[in-house]
Amino acid sequence: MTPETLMVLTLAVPLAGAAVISLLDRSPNVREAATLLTAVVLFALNIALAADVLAGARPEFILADFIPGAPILLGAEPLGVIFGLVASGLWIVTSVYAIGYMRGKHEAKQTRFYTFFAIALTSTMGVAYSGNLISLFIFYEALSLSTYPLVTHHNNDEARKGGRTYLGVLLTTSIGFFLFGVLWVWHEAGTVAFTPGGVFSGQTDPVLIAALLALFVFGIGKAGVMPFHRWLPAAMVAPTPVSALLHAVAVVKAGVFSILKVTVYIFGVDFLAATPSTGFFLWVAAATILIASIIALRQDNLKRRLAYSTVGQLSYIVLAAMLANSAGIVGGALHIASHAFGKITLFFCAGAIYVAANKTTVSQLRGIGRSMPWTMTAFTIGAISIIGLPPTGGFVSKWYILLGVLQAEQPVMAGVLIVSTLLSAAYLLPVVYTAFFQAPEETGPPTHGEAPRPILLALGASVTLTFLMFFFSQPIVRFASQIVGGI
Amino acid sequence: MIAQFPALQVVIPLLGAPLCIILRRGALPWLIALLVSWAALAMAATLLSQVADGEIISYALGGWLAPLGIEYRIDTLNAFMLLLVAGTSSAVLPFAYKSVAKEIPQDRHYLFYSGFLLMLTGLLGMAITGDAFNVFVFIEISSLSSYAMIAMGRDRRALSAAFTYLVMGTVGATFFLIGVGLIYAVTGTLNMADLAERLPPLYQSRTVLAAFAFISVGILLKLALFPLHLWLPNAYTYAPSVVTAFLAATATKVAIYLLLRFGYTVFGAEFVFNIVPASEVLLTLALAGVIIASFVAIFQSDVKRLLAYSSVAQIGYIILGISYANVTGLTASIVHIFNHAVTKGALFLVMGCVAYAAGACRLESFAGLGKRMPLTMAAFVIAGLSLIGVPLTAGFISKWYLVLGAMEKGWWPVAAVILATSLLAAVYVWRVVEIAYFRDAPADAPPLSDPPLALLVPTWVLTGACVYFGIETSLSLGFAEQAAIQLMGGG
Amino acid sequence: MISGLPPGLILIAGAVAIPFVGPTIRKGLVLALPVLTLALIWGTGIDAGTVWSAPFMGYAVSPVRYAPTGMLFATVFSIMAFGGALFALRSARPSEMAAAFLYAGSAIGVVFAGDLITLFVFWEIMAIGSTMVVWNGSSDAARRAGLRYALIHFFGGIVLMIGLIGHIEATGSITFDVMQADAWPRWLILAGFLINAGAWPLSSWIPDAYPEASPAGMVFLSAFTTKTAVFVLLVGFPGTQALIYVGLFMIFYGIIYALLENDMRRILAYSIVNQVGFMVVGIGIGTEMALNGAAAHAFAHIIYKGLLLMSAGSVLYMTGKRKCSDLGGLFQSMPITATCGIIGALAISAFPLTSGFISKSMINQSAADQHMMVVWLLLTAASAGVFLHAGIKFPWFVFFQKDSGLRPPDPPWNMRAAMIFFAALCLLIGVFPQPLYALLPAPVAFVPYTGAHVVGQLQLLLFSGLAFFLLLPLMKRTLTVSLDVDWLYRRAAPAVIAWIARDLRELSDGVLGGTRAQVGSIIDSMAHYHGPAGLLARTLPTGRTVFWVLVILAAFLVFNFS
Amino acid sequence: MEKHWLVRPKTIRLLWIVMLGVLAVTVLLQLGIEIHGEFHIDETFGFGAWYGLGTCAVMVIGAKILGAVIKRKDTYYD
Repeated sequence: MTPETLMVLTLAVPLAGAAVISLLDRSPNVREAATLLTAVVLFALNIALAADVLAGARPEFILADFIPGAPILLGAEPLGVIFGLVASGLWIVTSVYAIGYMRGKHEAKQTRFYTFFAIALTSTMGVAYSGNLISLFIFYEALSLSTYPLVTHHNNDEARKGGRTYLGVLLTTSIGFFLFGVLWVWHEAGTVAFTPGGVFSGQTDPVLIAALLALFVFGIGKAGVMPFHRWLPAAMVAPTPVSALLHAVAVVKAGVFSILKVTVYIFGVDFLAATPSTGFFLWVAAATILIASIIALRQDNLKRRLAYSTVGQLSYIVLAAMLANSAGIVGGALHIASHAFGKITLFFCAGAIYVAANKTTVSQLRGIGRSMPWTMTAFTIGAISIIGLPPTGGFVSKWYILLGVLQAEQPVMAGVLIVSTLLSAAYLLPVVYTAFFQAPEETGPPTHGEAPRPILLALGASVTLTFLMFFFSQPIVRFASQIVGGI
Repeated sequence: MIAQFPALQVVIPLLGAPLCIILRRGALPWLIALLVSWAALAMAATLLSQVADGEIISYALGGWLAPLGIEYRIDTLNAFMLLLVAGTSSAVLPFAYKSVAKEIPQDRHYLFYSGFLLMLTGLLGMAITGDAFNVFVFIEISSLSSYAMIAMGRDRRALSAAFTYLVMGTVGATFFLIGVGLIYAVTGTLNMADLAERLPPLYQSRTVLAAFAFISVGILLKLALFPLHLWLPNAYTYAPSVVTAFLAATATKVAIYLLLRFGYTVFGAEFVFNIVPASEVLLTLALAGVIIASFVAIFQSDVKRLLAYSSVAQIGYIILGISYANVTGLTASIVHIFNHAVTKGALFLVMGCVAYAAGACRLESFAGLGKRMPLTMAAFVIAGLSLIGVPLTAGFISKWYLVLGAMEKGWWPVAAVILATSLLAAVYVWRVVEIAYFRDAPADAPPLSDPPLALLVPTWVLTGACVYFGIETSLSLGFAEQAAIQLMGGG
Repeated sequence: MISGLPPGLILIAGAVAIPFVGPTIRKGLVLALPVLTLALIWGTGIDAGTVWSAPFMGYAVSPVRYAPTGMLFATVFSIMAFGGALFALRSARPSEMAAAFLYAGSAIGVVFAGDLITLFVFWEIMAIGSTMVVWNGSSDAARRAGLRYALIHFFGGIVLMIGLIGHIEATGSITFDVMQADAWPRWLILAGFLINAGAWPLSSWIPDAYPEASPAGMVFLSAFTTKTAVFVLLVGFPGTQALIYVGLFMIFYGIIYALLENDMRRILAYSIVNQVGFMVVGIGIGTEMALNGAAAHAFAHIIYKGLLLMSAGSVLYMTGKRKCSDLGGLFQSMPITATCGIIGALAISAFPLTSGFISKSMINQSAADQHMMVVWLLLTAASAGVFLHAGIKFPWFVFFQKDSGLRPPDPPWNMRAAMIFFAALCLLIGVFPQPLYALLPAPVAFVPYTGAHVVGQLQLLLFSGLAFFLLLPLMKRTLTVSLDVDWLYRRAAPAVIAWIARDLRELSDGVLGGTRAQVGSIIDSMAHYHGPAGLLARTLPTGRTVFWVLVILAAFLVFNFS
Repeated sequence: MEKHWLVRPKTIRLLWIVMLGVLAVTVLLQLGIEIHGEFHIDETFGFGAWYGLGTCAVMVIGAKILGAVIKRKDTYYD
């Protein structure tokens, strides 16, 4: 198949999958099989596409010519391929997990759940393979909207409130700022095409660039840059598979991915490096990292703690992008993958605990490592990756982000990463300790066992990915380097 | 035959009206109205295809050549408006069959369809004619019939709403007539094309200035620009569902067409924007309208009324684009005329479905509708997204050009206001969505389900159009752009 | 094939396997694996050099490098792993044993690392493993101390990481070799190394965390982290003058704080700082002999400190008490423990015929050889101080002092065996230093046993002993802890974070547009004007409407005519 | 019950005497064995003895003084 066909199929397959899934309400087994099959096919398509892109192909395909000069365009390049691979690969894992979770929890409306999941993945693929800024915006919005039914899955008052914050923040930022930025770029540069080296050559007004940067950094609310981060903890009302794939991988990564993409292909790394205002956004990202970590430190609800941790970790990538050098971009791209593997593991564990033991807060987890050793071991490994320690993927991305920080000669940012590393250890390790080294509160025989098998299987897969990203860092780094023309 | 289309466009509906009264039995009036409307649509489409390459059709009514006789002059804008009006009525009429049966007593159905066709005649006539006085005639035809149509609403307040509309509409039409009289006095012609030639030397004439003031205020009243919108919310709220949908999609839009026609063709952009501070006045009123009406919409407890206020706000957007006085802004306005017609039409048809099933459109009666009327509410969500201006819907295209036009003008705060008020739209749309999907119906509520296909299909046709024109824009955007360029004198 | 295996991986693989095997196999495994490691270190016939390299993260890493210093450290680490495993054989939980083996294995990984990235990878795994060992103390205090311990090491780790990145970026090479502390990347590397060495100001993690581990856990902990730090300093920064002062500070810091301490294992923890200080001074002096001395001292120290902690651990294991004020008179019922403890104490004090005598003397002598009088005098005073704070204080307060009434027996056989094994090693090395000297990186020309040296050392130590007993009234044990730099992160930092977090909540509420009440009042006022009954939404009487129309028309006309 | 022989006051007295004897011997040995120091101070008679005694006293007293400032109850951090 040509790369163009593959690229279009990455959108068509999950969409068709959604249609099929929605018709299978009567036979859950077939429905889940359809989900898995769709996910596997999608991943295979992404791999095939990745091989082409690695070989130098840069396919483009116009979906609709809806605004003259700014069509809805698909285009694949290494950064998008990395995101596409991560999201589609983890969709398989999450689907396995979701089977265990949704059945274990006897959730209602599972067909709707799987349908919108597939639609959300379609949007995610659209984000990954957007060929210009306007398409990126469109799929970004589609992702917000298609995940709303997932966030509010429980259909109760709490879900309504969470969903309101979720959509409120995401729409406000995207329509208020992001769209404004897109229009401004179109107005200023006369193009919204993703152009290596950026579209602003010759533009020298620093105020203009600063304003545009602000519109993108704050407007891409999915990146969770403070003060527009509140949607992420609010989204935790969703069932855990949603939190795991969407709010550790697809949605949040769509945000930071967009920021990276705009940095590389709209502003251009070199152009941005000469822009003084990036300094301000470094500080914004730094503040987000630190404040979110401190808030995470004080959350007793495990999912909320992880959510705030995600807010902080996302700003690693924003920070990396604002460094405006190749190591930073590579580091940011790698962090998309490594944080995805690590955080999805942690969310899986939170969900596994909820399914098996019906516990949601850290303080309830005393001694749970004895009854759920596999889950908590996976949690430990995920935590190690988030902290950024070897031998996990988190180390590889942190290495390159730090390299970018040093190349940009930003010692204060190095300090921020130091403090953040410590804070992330401080909010994750107590969970490990509590689970393994504190005695359970209730005496007597354990009231629950390990999580269901599909959940453990998914955990095993995500942990394996975390390790693989470390041990096979070489090809991954090489691929990521292609974004900036190799390093 | 085709050469006679400009006349037939108006004449057929006009003849259809008495026919409805004559053949008043059963479903016949409806069938006549439907066929007439579809025929009008076919003709409008033909005309549009004829002017698609920028040609202008001039048609002398009754063989009397202009300037003595009445000329029908069809350029892209006219044809586009004809298509919009005929298209909306063609989409709405199938819906009317069941909806009207439920909302209006059987013995008045023939009156309804007859009135409907008169309304259609008036609107098509306003859009097609090239004669200033003739415009007034058609205004009156459409207005008078719409007063009657509104008064047919089930709610007793429909009468007072119709009365207010009557008074205001008459004031507006009168102002318009005074203005037309004044320019006739100084130029001696009523033909728009001639006026356009004879007015420029008279730009400093006080008579022309006064005429412009009367005509503008008259038209602004008809198109319900804030703060002259006061007749609109009640009229839309209490009119029968079909009427609301049709009026919301077309009546104010045709008035906007008149504003464009008189502003650009008759008086000329040079006069309007350089000699008279129309740009500033329109900008101010449009912004105030957009902001205030959006906020008002947020707090409404009747969804139909909510949408009515939203219409006021959307009219503000259209006027905003006109006030830019550049091609982008004008394109945005014209394409929004179209897109908003489609969107609001769809939304008011949804209201019709809800009214059909639940009897009322109050906010609380939406509780639990997400589950009980899933298809209807899904249409509401999609059309609502178009109202907000979410990408891949028609509303997005308009917003895109509207903001772009503001940027070209260097009016950054205006661009910001447009985007910010889109969020207000999100708030009022989402209020309804939340209630429909998250609040359970009261335990004693009667069982509800989606209305029959006769209602659903038209609703979904317009809803589908919201999406279709968000992706495939060559029709809406293409003609809008061409019309804008023609108006600005570039072709 | 097997010869290219990183030797550390054997123990790490063991760590992974331990939780999954039954108790009998586990016991065999933990005793066999260190021996297997030793075999891999010495049995492959590789003398020196990098064995293989592989692409990793954009660099070419070489995880296995045979070099004399590394082999020396790996050897003693293996011995320690064996002794520690023997000591822990019955008491340690599988999780603790696994953690300890992960820890030991990664320490061996560090000393065999052929490049900076491999080094760092094992360095961090070591931090993870050791944290787990601390946590296996399973008390609430262990939880908090373990977290502090982890944080300090992750801090040291990332400081080191930044330094390494800067260094690699500047030099383009990832080879681990001698460096000059001449620019910030190397300063950071040095700082990272020193944090693990327990240098002041970040030294209090040693007395803070180690004593919270289990009796067996602390035996492991005493050996690896600080000594790998000594190893990397030895290879990376020999002859860096600043290290002399850092080392001296560590020495006296250790002595003073140990003197003030009441907890027997914290005394020994402070004495680790003190002993590592000697090694750091040796590295700072940097002559061949000084470096030999530092390496030899590390070797000897691991054995005798392990022994001392086994002795203290046995006491803790049998009595459950760890404070000097609760202990005393135990020599009567725990003769083997007491004897072994005393042998360890003599070794740490560098008594002739013990391992400490032959290693520490090299460091002292190299200072004298370099004519560093002040350094030499301070080192000599410190030698006396070591006897004071560890050599006498520990055995005296634990085994003699007063009769606490406790009569516990000696510990189980495996613990006794481990102690006897290490005590024998202390004496063997002390009497036959040649095998150890043969392992040292440089040829050794030092003869420890001269009459003058022995007599001088005896004078020094015995009169220190005299001073101890004369000044005993001043050393009455009190139920106290001593403030240290750790106050900053145990008291100040949490308070600051709590304060920030409280204000953050207000701030983030504020960012969202004020408190709920404020938002509510804004919405209320909006509703006042825009609500259904509000001014802007009311249905006006027709007359009023027309009035407005006229106003607009008038405005239009006025505009036009003005 | 009789006390362990080692803790009987008689033994302790004896131990003190033996210890003082040993101390004397180590110093006196220097008469027979010449110590070649690198510095002059370390060649003084009984250097190890007086230096050890002196520095130990200084360290103990120094620690005592420092302790007055930095000692806290051992529940300080709990």
